[in-house]
Amino acid sequence: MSDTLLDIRNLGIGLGGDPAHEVVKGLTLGIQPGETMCLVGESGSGKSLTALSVMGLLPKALAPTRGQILLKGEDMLTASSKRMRGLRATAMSMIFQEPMTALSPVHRVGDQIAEVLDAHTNLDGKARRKRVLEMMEHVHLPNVESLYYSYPHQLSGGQRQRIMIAMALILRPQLLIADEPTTALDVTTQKQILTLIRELREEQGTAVLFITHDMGVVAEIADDVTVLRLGEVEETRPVDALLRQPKTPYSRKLLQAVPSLIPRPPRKLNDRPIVLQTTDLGMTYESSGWFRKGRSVVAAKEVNLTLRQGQTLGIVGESGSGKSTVARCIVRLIDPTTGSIRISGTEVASISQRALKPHRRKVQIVFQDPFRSLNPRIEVGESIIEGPTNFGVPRRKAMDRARELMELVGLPGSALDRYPHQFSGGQRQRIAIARAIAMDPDLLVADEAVSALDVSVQAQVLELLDDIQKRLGIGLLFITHDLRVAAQICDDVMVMQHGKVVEYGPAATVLGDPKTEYTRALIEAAPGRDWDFGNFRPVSETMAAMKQQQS
Amino acid sequence: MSTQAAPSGGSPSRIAQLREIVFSSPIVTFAALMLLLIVLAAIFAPWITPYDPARLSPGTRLRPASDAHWLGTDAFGRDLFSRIVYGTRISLAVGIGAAVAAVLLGLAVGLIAGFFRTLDAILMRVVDGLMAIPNILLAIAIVALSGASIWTVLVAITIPEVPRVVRLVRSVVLSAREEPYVEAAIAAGSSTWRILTRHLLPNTIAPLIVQGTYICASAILIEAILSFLGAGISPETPTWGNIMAEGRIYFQINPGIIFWPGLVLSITILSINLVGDAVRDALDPRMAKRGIDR
Amino acid sequence: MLGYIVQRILAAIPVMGFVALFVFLLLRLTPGDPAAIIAGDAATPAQLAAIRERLGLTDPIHVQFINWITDLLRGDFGVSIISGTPVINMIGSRLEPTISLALTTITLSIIIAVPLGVIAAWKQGTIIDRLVMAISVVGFSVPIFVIGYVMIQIFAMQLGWFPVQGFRSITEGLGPFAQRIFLPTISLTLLYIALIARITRTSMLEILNEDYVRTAHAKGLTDTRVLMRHALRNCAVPIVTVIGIGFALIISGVVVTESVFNLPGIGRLTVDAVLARDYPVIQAVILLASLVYVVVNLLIDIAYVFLDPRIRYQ
Amino acid sequence: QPVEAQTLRAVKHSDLRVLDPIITTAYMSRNHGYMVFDTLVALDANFEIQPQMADWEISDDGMTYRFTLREGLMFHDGEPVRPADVIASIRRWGERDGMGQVLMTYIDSMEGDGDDVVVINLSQPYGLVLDSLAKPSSNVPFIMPERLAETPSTEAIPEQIGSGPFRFVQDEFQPGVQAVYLKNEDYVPRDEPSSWAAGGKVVNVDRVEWVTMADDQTALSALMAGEIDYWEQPPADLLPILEGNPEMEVRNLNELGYQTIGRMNFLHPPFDNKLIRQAALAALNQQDVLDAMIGNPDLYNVCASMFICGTPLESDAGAEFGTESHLDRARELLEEAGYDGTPVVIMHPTDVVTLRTQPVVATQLLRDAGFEVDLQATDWQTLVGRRASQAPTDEGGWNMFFTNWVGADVFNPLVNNMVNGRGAEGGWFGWPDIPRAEELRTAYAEATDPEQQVAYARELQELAYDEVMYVPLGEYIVPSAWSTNLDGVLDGPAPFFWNITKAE
Ligand SMILES: Nc1ncnc2c1ncn2[C@@H]1O[C@H](COP(=O)(O)OP(=O)(O)OP(=O)(O)O)[C@@H](O)[C@H]1O
Ligand SMILES: Nc1ncnc2c1ncn2[C@@H]1O[C@H](COP(=O)(O)OP(=O)(O)OP(=O)(O)O)[C@@H](O)[C@H]1O
Ligand SMILES: [Mg+2]
Ligand SMILES: [Mg+2]
Repeated sequence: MSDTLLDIRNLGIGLGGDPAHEVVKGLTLGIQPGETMCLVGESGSGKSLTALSVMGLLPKALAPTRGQILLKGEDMLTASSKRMRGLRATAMSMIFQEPMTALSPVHRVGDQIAEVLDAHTNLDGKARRKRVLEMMEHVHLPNVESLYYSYPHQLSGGQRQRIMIAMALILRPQLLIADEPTTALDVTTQKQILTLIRELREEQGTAVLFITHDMGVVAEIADDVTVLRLGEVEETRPVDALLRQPKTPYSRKLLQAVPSLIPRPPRKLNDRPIVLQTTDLGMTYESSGWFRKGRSVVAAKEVNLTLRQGQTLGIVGESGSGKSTVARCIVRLIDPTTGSIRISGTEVASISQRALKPHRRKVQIVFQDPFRSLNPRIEVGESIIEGPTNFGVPRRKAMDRARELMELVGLPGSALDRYPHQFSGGQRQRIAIARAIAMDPDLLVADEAVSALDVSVQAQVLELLDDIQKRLGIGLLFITHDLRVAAQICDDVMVMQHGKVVEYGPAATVLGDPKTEYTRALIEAAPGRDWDFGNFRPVSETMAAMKQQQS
Repeated sequence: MSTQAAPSGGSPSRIAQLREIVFSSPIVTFAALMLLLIVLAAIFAPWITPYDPARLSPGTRLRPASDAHWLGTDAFGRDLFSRIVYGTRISLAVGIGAAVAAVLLGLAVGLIAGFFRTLDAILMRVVDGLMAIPNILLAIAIVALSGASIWTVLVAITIPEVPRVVRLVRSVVLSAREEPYVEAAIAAGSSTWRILTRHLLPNTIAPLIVQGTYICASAILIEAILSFLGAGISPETPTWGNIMAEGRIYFQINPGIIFWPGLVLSITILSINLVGDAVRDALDPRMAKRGIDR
Repeated sequence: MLGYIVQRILAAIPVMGFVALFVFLLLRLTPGDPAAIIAGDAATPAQLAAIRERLGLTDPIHVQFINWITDLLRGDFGVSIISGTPVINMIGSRLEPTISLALTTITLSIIIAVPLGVIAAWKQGTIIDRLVMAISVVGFSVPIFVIGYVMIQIFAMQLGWFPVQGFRSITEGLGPFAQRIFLPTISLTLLYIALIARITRTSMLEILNEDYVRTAHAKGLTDTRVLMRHALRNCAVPIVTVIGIGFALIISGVVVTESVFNLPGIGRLTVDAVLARDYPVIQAVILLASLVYVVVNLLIDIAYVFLDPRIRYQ
Repeated sequence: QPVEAQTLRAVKHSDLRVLDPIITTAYMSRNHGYMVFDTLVALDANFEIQPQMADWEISDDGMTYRFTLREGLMFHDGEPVRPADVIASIRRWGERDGMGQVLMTYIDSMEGDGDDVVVINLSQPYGLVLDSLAKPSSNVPFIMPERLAETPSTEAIPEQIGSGPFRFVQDEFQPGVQAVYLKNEDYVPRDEPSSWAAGGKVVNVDRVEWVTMADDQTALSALMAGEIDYWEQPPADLLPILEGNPEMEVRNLNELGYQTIGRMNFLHPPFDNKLIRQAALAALNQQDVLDAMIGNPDLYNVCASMFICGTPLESDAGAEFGTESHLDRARELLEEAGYDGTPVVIMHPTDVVTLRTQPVVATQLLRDAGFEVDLQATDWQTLVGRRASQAPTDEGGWNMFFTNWVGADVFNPLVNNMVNGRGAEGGWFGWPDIPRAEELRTAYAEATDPEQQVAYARELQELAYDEVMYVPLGEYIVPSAWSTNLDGVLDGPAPFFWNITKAE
């Protein structure tokens, strides 16, 4: 293993450097030059910490307890901080998950890249600028001359991530660490970034340590994969071998949890009553000032949809296409500017908040962010009964019901008196669902309700929603940008772009046989779409099998 | 579907929380102890002090510290120690009173301004106006307006502080009302009152504690400055501020008259700030998260 | 940008209007009688009434208010009731000491406090942090006049390095100016150091948790560079806010300092005017102070735009 | 200013605000008047009246006074002093000043005779014509140009043009900061040595600056550091520090000193009852007040006389309970009066150092005697406004306040405002309505025989004590301090700045 670029041996990371409280427990891992190693595993398994310890950037609360991290034979754990500074950006670089926050908001992006050159080379200002511009072009940024002087907030998420990549690669380090670099981006952008990283690796021969929990991404770019669980390595395999024959049960489970892109067959629901119908729903955001002309954004336009009891309607589309706007109009968190919304036959689009109150219980919403959608200062039980008690259910009765609901969503009823921070993200999202169904709604709106969860937890929550829908027969309006998820649970799918509906119909039709260019592009951008993870084989083989079955 | 057990451990009791705050560092412990002592001194002033703090004795004025008068006497021959101990009462009352009053008033107005956008514009103009008037000048004018009693001094100190609290609360409310859990509460049909009190109000508590300790400390100081400028509480009623203000011309003859109340004042303000910061840290969600991981 | 400034200035009009009305009413409702000050101790009620009549104090309040406002809009601030000096001259001659003191104080406290706050945040939880905070809180908790007396006693009387009191215009030479402004600046600075160091520390603590600070480290930058260029630059907004408000409120802060060091500034003028019920002077000074406040706020908001490109005029 | 210009820097007891010594009785304005203006005649250190701007002759029947202006008198604008200026000045003063008002009622006519003679004809004999014109303290009949003297007496004069030994520098005047005077090079002093306001006013410095210092502590340090030369009224407690310093001279310049007094409101309960007033008188004592206020026994004097101890009118008539506390007597009187516990509202000005001790001491003594006392802290200006209110206490009125007078302002029945018995219409704050007091004052004024004057004064004082028109709480002196490089600092009822030399 003499040519191993990065050799992590028996690495332990403990809270306060305490071997008794290890978070990463004896991890061993090697990357050859030019190779892409994917690090997968559920949230909290120690992926990021491993990466940070290579860079010598562990949070203060944590410290290595044992082992070695050898970069070209030099131990990073014992190197002086001066030496570490010298190695960063020159020998190893890192891209972080959140392109929104990883760049300093008050410095021009070009300068932020140039700073790397300033710190590590003797180039003068002009030469620096030239190098930066070259690099920016290299990562396919448009109008680099003017982009150089932009601030991060003026760039899209994908552009920012490119800036990060340019910054990481400008000194051509042998090792690039990418910690979930695309999780926050929408599919189309994600695809571009993945292509870029692959390209650069091929050109510069950089070794990549790629952290993700998205199996689609793994299928797309990995040479080798390391599966991590609770701080320990489950297995390290070449990608194809792993996807086809996972050795450990955990890896199997992880792969099985990935939703399939193949749409579910539609259910027969046409005879059920309609719970939600919108006609020509439109929303225009006006920002007005006393002294200035307002700016207006048409966020939704002429949205017509119908949702029946027990049915699931998915709304998909890239970021900013107006999905949330539609959802918020339906729940009347904002007032639509045009059109009508009928909930179980009652028009609610323009009635006053007071008149609206009785209808509130019929429509409930679950938000994307499990960390912010529960009030951190209130016991979860109180959060769940808030709605019912508002509608006159006696406290005690509401509490009993809340206990049942907790069990329904797979949590112990005794956990009602705990605070949100005492639950994991997936558990919190389940509590949020329990809160929503505590109102016995006819309609449940889930706005990116599973996007923030890792695959295994996501699978649990999706299953739960399905289960609840079956039991209670509620209509589900499911908003997502993940086509896999849409394919798995939706009867109908609606595709939105720039506030308009571009395609609307049964899931099998829309996703299986897209009519518009836009939908097609969306589907093509889904990473690993050639792979049917749950069945450990490529989609082509599954299709063939299905054909066989049918015939 | 797997039924994961939720992590164990109920919420820590209030007392445990308090204990954790107090013992979070030796300095905070010391500060809390000092505050306790000072509050006790205020409550038990009549039992601690050897003399009536108002009793004049012009014959024995400006005496240095002695066995009879532990810290000496002031220009009226009154016992300095007794006056400082009694002064604790008014000074603390002014500090705490101003903090509580400013926080409550500011909270009410700030919640309203933050939540009801229609009232916001008007309220904010008034608040801006009040904020623009220099606070000491406003205080002097108010004291001159209605005579210097503890109440007017309190009002005079409180009014200029209110706008700052309003702004703080308003900004917290403005950002908190965008939180998904507030929207969820709206979707659950909760009344405006309920949303204000249950969901928005608690968010303001941590910053308000910091602001409150700041107001408390600065009120005690402003009272001293008002006394210095001759617009404070009647010198008949001892406060740390007016003891110092009265004693200032004896600075070179009997420096104790300024030194001792100044020392107590500084220790109090220091302690209030330290304890306030510790409470804030304990309430800060980020800090709290760190606590969980531990 | 220009449009924004104009808009902000227009928005300040109702604020100033409120201040003007509020101050006017407050003063007129305040007991006290400038006539009595003019006439002295032995005046009889009839003499007082005659003087009051002369000063226009017997007019109905709204008439007085309208008179004052119309004069004001014409640029006429009136004359002092007591000394007959034009208010504009009185304020004019008092501006320099106050502005000098304010500027030196703010400058010095920024120079001292910001690094202190940065160090405290960087070394959070250590002895250095506690020490810095303790020092700054002590600065905040000792009344200014005590600090002033002690300074005079030590540096002017014992050591003889500085004059006790007084003010020299900077036009009379930097030496005499600096000599006299030094002690007042130091005693006022302690308070501002406390304020600014604390806010710097708090904001820095928040910023140091940000992702881009980690990014900066990942670039291989030195700690100092990360601290000063990335972290500090990013918390400029809250720090500038506190500094700005501190500056706007310095009128209150200088009152005591001006008394102790006998600086002929605005603060002292105002207190004298309040105690003498010299209405035109008080009104003008408070309006001026509010104007300073409004202008400083405007400047702060404009500074925001330069400090934080995300902020746009709204 | 030339480099060698000798400048005398003085810290005064207060700041100069009103630049018209006639419109106000403020002592700072009076002091300012002495710098800029001159007087016809003046009182010397022996209470003798001496010529200053003019010599005089009295006709045998005592009904005609001829004042002959001395040579070389010139206003600062270069105009000579004419009889018309004198007459206009006396008239204006006569409208404002208490003693002047009385004088005017006896004057039949005033007219000029030639360029340098003023003739005053009386309508009936009056013994205090010269005493009035030589009045040393507020309001002093200063002589100003006719055009200024024609300003209505409710309005301040627009310019500071006098014929006095100093010129006022208007440009450098900053109210609350400083007032600046330059030596009047054209002033021709009299030949006699100076004594009080009389004699030659020889100016030896080029420039006098009156500096205001808001803080006594600062003034003390500044004086010791040599940044100022003269401090008019150091607080008594700081004197030992100055006395202990060999470079400082501390001396009392005003022998008449000051009288501190308490005044009750005769219009409202409880002090509308004579017995209760007497009870208060009995409860109060001078010693405690003076101890708390001054401290050093060398600087105060327990004195029962309302008209100042050491003057011709000194007496202890009626002062049986005047200077010491007689608490038993006070309680008896309260019992007898049926005092019902109506609280006594005492106004307490906390911003004036020399006035904030008396109310505190009085409160305690009154409480000891069984009074209910409501001590209300205010600032001096509020007090000044409020004491003019004749309303009951719950409507903004008051029961008692304290103030100090310069000896020269109380040392005879005419100047002493507190023995004025004209009641709510013409009386001084407190408004005792005691016609007999007015009769005695007129009798005093009209008496030409000093012994008779003394007798009337005695009787008036007896009456005033019986009615408790006011409570004299003792006399004190306020020494001034200056650096030893000053020489020739004059005694006087007001601080004078001529005759002083400054060594470099
Ligand atoms: N600053 C910290 N202080 C204490 N514990 C931490 C800290 N950061 C991470 N941990 C703990 O270390 C463990 C591993 O964290 P890590 O961030 O490496 O997970 P991850 O695999 O990257 O998960 P994710 O997919 O959610 O990013 C977690 O249990 C986490 O709670
Ligand atoms: N409060 C608002 N004021 C002004 N414009 C808004 C507001 N909220 C959203 N928009 C704009 O409306 C458009 C649609 O936003 P919306 O949040 O509905 O998109 P989305 O499809 O939910 O995107 P994402 O997938 O990122 O959540 C966007 O261009 C957005 O910038
Ligand atoms: Mg991670
Ligand atoms: Mg959305």
